[in-house]
Amino acid sequence: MELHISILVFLFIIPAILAAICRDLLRSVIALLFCSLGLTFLLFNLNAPLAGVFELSVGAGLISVLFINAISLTRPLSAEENLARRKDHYRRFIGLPFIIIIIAALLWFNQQQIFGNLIFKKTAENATIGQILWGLRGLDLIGQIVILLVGVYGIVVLFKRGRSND
Amino acid sequence: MLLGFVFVPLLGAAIMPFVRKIWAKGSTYLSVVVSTFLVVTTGWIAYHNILTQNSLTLEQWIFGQSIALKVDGLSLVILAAIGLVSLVTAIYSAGYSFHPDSRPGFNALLLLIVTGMNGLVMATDLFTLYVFLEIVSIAAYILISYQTDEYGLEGSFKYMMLSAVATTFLLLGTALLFAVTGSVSLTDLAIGVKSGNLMVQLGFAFVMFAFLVKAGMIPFHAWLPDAYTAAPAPVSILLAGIVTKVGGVYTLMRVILGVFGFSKSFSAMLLFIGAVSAVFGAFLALGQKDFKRMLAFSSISQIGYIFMGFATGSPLGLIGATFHFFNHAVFKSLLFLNAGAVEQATGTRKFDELGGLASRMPITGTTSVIGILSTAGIPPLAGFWSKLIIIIALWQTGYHLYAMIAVFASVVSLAYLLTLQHSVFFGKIKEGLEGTQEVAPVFYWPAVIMASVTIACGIFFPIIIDKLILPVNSLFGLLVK
Amino acid sequence: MTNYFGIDFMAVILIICIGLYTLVMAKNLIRMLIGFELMTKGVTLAFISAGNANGRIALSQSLVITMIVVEVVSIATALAIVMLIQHKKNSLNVRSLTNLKG
Amino acid sequence: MSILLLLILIPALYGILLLVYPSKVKSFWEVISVVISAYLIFLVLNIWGQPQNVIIPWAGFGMDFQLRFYQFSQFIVTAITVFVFLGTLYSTRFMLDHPHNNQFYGFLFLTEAMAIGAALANNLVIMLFFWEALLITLFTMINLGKEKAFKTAVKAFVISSLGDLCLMLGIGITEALAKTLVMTDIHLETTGLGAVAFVFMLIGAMAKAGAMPFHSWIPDAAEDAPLPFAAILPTVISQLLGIYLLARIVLDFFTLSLEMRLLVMSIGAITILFGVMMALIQNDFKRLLSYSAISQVGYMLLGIGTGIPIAVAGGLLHMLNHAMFKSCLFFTGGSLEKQTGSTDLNKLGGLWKKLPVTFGCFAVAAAAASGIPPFNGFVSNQMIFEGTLQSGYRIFFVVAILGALFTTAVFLKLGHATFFGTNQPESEQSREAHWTMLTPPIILALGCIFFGVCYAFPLDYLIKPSLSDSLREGLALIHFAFRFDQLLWFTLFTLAIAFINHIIGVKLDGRGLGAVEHIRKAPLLNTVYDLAERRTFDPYVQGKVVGRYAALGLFGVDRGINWIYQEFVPTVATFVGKARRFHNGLYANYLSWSLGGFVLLVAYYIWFF
Repeated sequence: MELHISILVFLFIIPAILAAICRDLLRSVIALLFCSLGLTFLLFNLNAPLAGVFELSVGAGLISVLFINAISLTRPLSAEENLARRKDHYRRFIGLPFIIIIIAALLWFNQQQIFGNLIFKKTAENATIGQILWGLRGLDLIGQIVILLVGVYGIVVLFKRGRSND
Repeated sequence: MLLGFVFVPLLGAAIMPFVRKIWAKGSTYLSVVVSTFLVVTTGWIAYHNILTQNSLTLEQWIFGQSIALKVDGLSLVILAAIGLVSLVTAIYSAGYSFHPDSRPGFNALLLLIVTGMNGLVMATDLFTLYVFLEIVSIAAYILISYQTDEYGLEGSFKYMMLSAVATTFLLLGTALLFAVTGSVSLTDLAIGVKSGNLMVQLGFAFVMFAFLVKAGMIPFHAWLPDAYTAAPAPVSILLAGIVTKVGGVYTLMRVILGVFGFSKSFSAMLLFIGAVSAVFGAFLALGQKDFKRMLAFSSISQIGYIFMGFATGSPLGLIGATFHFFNHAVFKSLLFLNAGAVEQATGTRKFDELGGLASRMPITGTTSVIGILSTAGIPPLAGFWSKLIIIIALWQTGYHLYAMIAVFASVVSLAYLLTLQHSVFFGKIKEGLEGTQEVAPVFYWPAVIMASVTIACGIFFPIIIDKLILPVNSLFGLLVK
Repeated sequence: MTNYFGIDFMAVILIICIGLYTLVMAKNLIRMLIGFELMTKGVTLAFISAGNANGRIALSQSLVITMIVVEVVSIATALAIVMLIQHKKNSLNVRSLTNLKG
Repeated sequence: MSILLLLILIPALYGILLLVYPSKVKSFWEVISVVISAYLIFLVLNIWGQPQNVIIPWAGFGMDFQLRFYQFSQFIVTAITVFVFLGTLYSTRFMLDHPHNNQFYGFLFLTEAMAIGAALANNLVIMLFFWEALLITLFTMINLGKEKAFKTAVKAFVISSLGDLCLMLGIGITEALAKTLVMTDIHLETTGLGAVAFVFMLIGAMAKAGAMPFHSWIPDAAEDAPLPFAAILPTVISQLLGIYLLARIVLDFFTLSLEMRLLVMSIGAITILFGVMMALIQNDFKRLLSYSAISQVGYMLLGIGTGIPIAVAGGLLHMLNHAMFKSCLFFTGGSLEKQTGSTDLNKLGGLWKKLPVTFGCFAVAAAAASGIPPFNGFVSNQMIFEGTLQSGYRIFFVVAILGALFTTAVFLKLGHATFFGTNQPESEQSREAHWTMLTPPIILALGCIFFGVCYAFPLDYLIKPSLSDSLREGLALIHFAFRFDQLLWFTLFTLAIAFINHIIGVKLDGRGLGAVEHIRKAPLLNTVYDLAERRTFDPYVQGKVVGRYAALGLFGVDRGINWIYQEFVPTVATFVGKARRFHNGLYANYLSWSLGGFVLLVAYYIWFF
């Protein structure tokens, strides 16, 4: 079981590192997608199927589409620029894996001190997500409506202005 | 009743596209009407509650326990400030030269940001606080980049990415506290965090970090001058006047009062950060050459004051902090109104290119003098009283060094504000500005409103303290630690 | 039910470190947004593992759902702003965003 | 809403309305002003004799908004409203051509509001608030006058604010001693700190009333400020308030020791002599009147300072009488100024035929001022003389009598020079003034006669109720009348001497104006006068001289401050300019700061854990 979850965590972390390091943005986004998939498995494993599904459809699906859309709309680099930036990029990100490994090692060996004596207040819960979402977190739902309105108005306005400036 | 604070602006924003179809100019009127409604309702609640019961705490549940809203003395003061600043912003924006197509959008976003702030102020739950904080922040990013010019986009992007880090840590802290206590509502958290283990400490540090970034304290401040400077004039009024203060200062106050309580280590830390911000903010402002940028650094310095007063943890300190919050909202938006008017009239904000405008723009000049004197803390204007209360509170709680630092920062504030006044309004009129005229009434009336509020608050400060700010005191009953 | 909180939380810390590293080091604005997205994923995991640890998995799921919606809107807004920056400056380099300073 | 609040709010709001009125006001607003000021009189009379209190919680710490309407304050408030009404009526014509007459009316009504507030206040802080507000209106109203007015306004402001500062100190000490700010609850002894508090408050009251040595702005203001201001502000409203406060201090707040009484009386005596001697040599109608007003303040101080019932009553009665005849005199002076274009006595003369009504009013008021029976000044003068005799210090009686002698001489000179003698070419064309400018002096002159003949009326209905019980009992025993005793003969004798002196003077010099030249040239006096004309006795001028030396001493300090501005601030600014470079616009930079702060924050909390 311990091994099982460790593999899932690796499936989550490795794509994340790749997403940061990959020089090609498109590949980064695909790595992000895989990271999202890893997260989905983790969530399923943690008894949160609904959140997992949501993460899969929105986090992996919608956001990747948004990113790919944005990347395709922005100007691709020319060949020389590509070459010039490659070295620079790897020089900057080469440290990341090492730093991650060091932090991971530090956390792993101090696991007992940090997480060993945690006490959680166990609460028995017998409501479903639906009941909680509608019965207790109504203000959050209102917030979601408001934020969607903000997003819609904002993006519409920004793009209309962005175009009309030409 | 309280739901109106969220739903009325939300409805206003929702019908904005239809209003625009029917009546092109209606959008501005709609947002003016809605924000007037907010001001009036706040005033009515304050008046009503003072008359009927002595406590100002109002709680409301709708749909069973689905929606919980709570207003107490502190929230009421902030609600009043929100209504006031959004009102003047709405009036000011009526004259601002937006692209005609984007004016309804601006008003809709203004109403939505007000919705977000009102919800934020009345939230009883750390996660809801986050949701509304995000509403406010996203609307603010869009509004800053509203003119889609280079500066606006740049300021907006920096603000966004630093805020993103802050929200991440806010969520992380919330998750930690949630793990330990099993709930996210402020009252449950307050019971749960008493165990005081490492997770709680970490969660507290994360939440603190998030709010300090949102409030723009040194060294987390770097986004603030950029965002304030780059925003279009009406947005910078709103942003500097209320948005970042509600997003950072109020939330921090609420979390400390509602959940964590004051501890020695917390007070020492916040006092230190507050003092550093107050002094360095003032010094940094001293070297600025741009109207809005100087005001932005001044804002950092003033928030340092608010935090110093708050950090004392004494009733007097909290009163001072709340009052200074309100005053800051009023006089800082007043100064940004003036900055906007000067930019409107002359087309520049650089001190090198401005000078002697007082003779050409008498109303703007006069109101700016009032704003500056209030900021610097000159009696009998409102800023003086709140600063005085904060300094007294610092002295009484035994932080004598910090009290002296506060006085010192106040002197530096006076220096840079006089520099501002001197280089923009007084002295000889600069070449090329001879033809400058007073801006249109729609630009100076908001400034006149704010200036009279400042004067009135200064003169009637005992009544305000007695009726509006003192109820904050009742919060201290809730404090356990 | 085993308590995975420790190992999950280590993953959260790691992924947030990756995200922060990306934010500091990246030149490309879109890559910065990817870093931000990574941090959000870490937070999602933190919420669910917290809910798993204290037995309130339903509440934590409902929080995560709200959070994902909010984050989608913010990432969409951010992408819009990034694309407008690209449109104006013809560059996605964050080092070129230095008009505001001093 | 309480009528007391209305009394303050109506004139205040109306004053503000006039101030924001964009241009000079025309007849419509003037009529409204007159009506409002008359309405205020009506309001006061409406609640006449019904004591009432208003308490509105205000700042805490004992600073409540407390007003008290009772016998004493009602009579002060009535007087204020009546005089403002007369002043407004007078100004309708007089101020018609003034380019900023809206400001004049505005400040006049604000003054009225503040004066009523100060008189009604039952809390020292509230009183101080109104008192300070009066300082501002004083400054602005003087400023409306001629070109030199600004200098005078500054002078008035400085001197009055010095007095107010002392008052503030006195109130502070009083609060510390009495542990209350409510005026009715303060009862202190003048020993130790109490004496200090008393002296400070006394200075505050005297500065408002214009006694020596706080007098020197009044003549200048009378000359430079608009005349209705001179007619009702320094000589009437300020004096009413100052003497009111003085009476409260001396009679209510403090139980005076003998030394303090002597102090008050001495100041009064010096003021009498100095004021009247200075009045004697003035050659300007308004300056002369204001010096005379200063000297009359001395009588009130002397009367109240004795603490003997009849003299206290006399002092208060004299306050009222003086307000009447002095503003009447100023009004006639205003008519002269308006009709002849000048108030310089050298340019006036023989006007009684041309301005008969004005002359009549002048004659009555001047007679009242000189203490000639049966006018009102005579009654109060007699009461004060009687009191000084009873006090046992004959010297004060002598001074008072001397003062009366010279006062008579002054007014004989003034009347002679203005209305008799030869016509001067400058005033050939003058005619009688407009009726609005005649009505106020006529009313006041009639009042002078009425109060003189029926002197029992003001005494019974105004003065006696205002006094504390013990004083009232003392007063009840004295049934004042025209007793043909030594005192009356003495007074009449004095008056006779004054007349003889005048006749001799005119004989010697040949004109009315020169009637007192022989006194001016008297051996010892001429040196004193020369010094006085060089303003040696003006503390403001002397203060400026001292200030110059002090400034030299402060030069070093000033250099230091200058150094801060010239050297230190630019250095700091350069340093800050360097710091500005840290804000280089790079996002990564900013994020690293924040993360550094974050690490410190977390480390701090884990450390404390």
